[in-house]
Amino acid sequence: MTALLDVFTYVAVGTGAFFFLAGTVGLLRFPDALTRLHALTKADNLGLGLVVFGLLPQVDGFANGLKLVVIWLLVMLSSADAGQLIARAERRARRRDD
Amino acid sequence: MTAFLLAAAGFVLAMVAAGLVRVLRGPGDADRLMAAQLLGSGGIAALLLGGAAIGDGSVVDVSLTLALLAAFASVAFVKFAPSGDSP
Amino acid sequence: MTGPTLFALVAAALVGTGLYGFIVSPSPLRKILAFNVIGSGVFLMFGVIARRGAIAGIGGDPVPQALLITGIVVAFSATALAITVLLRLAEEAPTTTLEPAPPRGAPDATRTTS
Amino acid sequence: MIELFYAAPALLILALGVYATFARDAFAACAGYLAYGLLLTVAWVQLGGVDVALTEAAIGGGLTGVLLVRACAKLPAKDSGLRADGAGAPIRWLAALAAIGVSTALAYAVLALPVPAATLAPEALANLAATGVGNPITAVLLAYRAMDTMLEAIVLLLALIGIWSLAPDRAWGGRPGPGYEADPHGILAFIARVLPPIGLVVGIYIFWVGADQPGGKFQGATIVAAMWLLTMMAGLTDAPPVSRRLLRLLLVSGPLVFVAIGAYGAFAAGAFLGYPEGLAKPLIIVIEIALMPSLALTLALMLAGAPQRSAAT
Repeated sequence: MTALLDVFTYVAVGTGAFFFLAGTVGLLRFPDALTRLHALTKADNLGLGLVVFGLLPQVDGFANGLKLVVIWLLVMLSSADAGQLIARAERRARRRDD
Repeated sequence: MTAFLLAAAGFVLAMVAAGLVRVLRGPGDADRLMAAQLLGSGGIAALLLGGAAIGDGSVVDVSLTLALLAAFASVAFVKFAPSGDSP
Repeated sequence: MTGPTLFALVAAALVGTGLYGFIVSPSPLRKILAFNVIGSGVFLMFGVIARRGAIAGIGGDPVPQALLITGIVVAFSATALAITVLLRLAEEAPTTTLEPAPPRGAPDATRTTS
Repeated sequence: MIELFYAAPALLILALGVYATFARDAFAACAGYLAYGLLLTVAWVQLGGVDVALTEAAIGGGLTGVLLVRACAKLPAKDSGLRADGAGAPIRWLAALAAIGVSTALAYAVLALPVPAATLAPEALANLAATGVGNPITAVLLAYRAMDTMLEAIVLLLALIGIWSLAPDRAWGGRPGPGYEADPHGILAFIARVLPPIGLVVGIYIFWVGADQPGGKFQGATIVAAMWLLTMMAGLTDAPPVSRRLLRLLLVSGPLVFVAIGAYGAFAAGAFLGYPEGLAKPLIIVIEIALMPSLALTLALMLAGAPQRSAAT
């Protein structure tokens, strides 16, 4: 059972790390701010989400697991909001430039 | 397991470091904000991985604080950014 | 090289960086920022010293660590006061930069050259 | 890879410190400083200072970053940008020389530190049982070196008085800040409604676990202060007029309780801030509970700044 959970951790954390890679590559390579924002939210939500998911079997106690999930939810909440706010600021800036 | 978790933390930090090039280069304020955002979630992920690796449960509390304050800071940064809402 | 030693060298470099920026920057806001960089360099160095005092079962010497917490909070309050002074100055004065004003005796000369 | 975990933050911190100091654009420098604070948090965990990491996460990155970016927004760009012609060449050379000299001396001093390192950790742990708290850092802050913490609370209060005293005459006793407005159905208002309840719980939790685990009143109070400021920025609440009596009472109550317990110690335990045997833990908890709201208010109002509007508005 423990070995199975460890495999789960390896896979989930590894996939999460991959999404951080994807987010960074997108942030660096995509052509404009709005597409870069798209790449960033993948790293935020999926990358951190999978890392949290993978760590769940490794923490002891229900409270610590709950805290991990709360962290993920908080980051999703704030990144979704910040993403909207950043996109709106970008749109305003573009309208001003036109 | 410990080595794997530490390596994963190091990898995420390295990714974040690469993403920071956006903070340095810009060109727009939006890009700088995004890179700071990526650093927030990447930093939290690295802390969680490192904390699990060294077996220190209280690192989770640091991540929790970081998640809240990063949310506050990113909202404030967008609000006060030159291209954002006028304060 | 061990991790703490690397951090100590980085801290020493940060103090130097901040000091240089603090002296040459003409903008008070940037001086405050540079001062915070100096401060965090000092804190980091003190943190390395705390780490060196670690014994079994405890991550570092708690006395310097407690002083660090006090230091970070006091540095914040000093920064907040400095920023408020700066913002008030900006309300009253046409500019807040500390660049030397043009020589008083020859205002016309500077005007024609610019 | 494991070395990377240690080396990456150290080098990144250096790069961001340099960037925050030398970036042309002031807003970029502030964004760099925010990132810098986040990375310092990671560094503190690696250096075994989880309590310090909490403080850095809350204050160093969060509050200071917001303070700087708010100043950035209010100052004209030409005042805060860096220009190549800022200082003359001789001054630059002298400054560079001074900076390199200081850095070299510090690096030398650190490398020459004695081995084994001097430490007070065994003493701190040996007397931990007498204080009744489980976190040695809390024991240092509130028992061994309680005087520092008391003076710190007073320093914060003095800084706030200094900030308030910068108000123009017409606004004296009025409300700090410009009175932010935002769309009441917008995203800012949404997050300012959802986040603060969670933040309040987390803040009080961090405060409460401080007795036995990393955490404490400063960190908890900072989280609570940030949540209050968030509702202010979204226009949901307004900063109170600084002349309000209840506000002033709350601000001084924490330090006053601290001083009063110190004086009681002088009478009951033979030394100012000494705790009578067996009463240490309850008295520490009373001080912490009294300080928490005072600190949260002080930190939030420091960030709100000098009063700008008369109390009537």
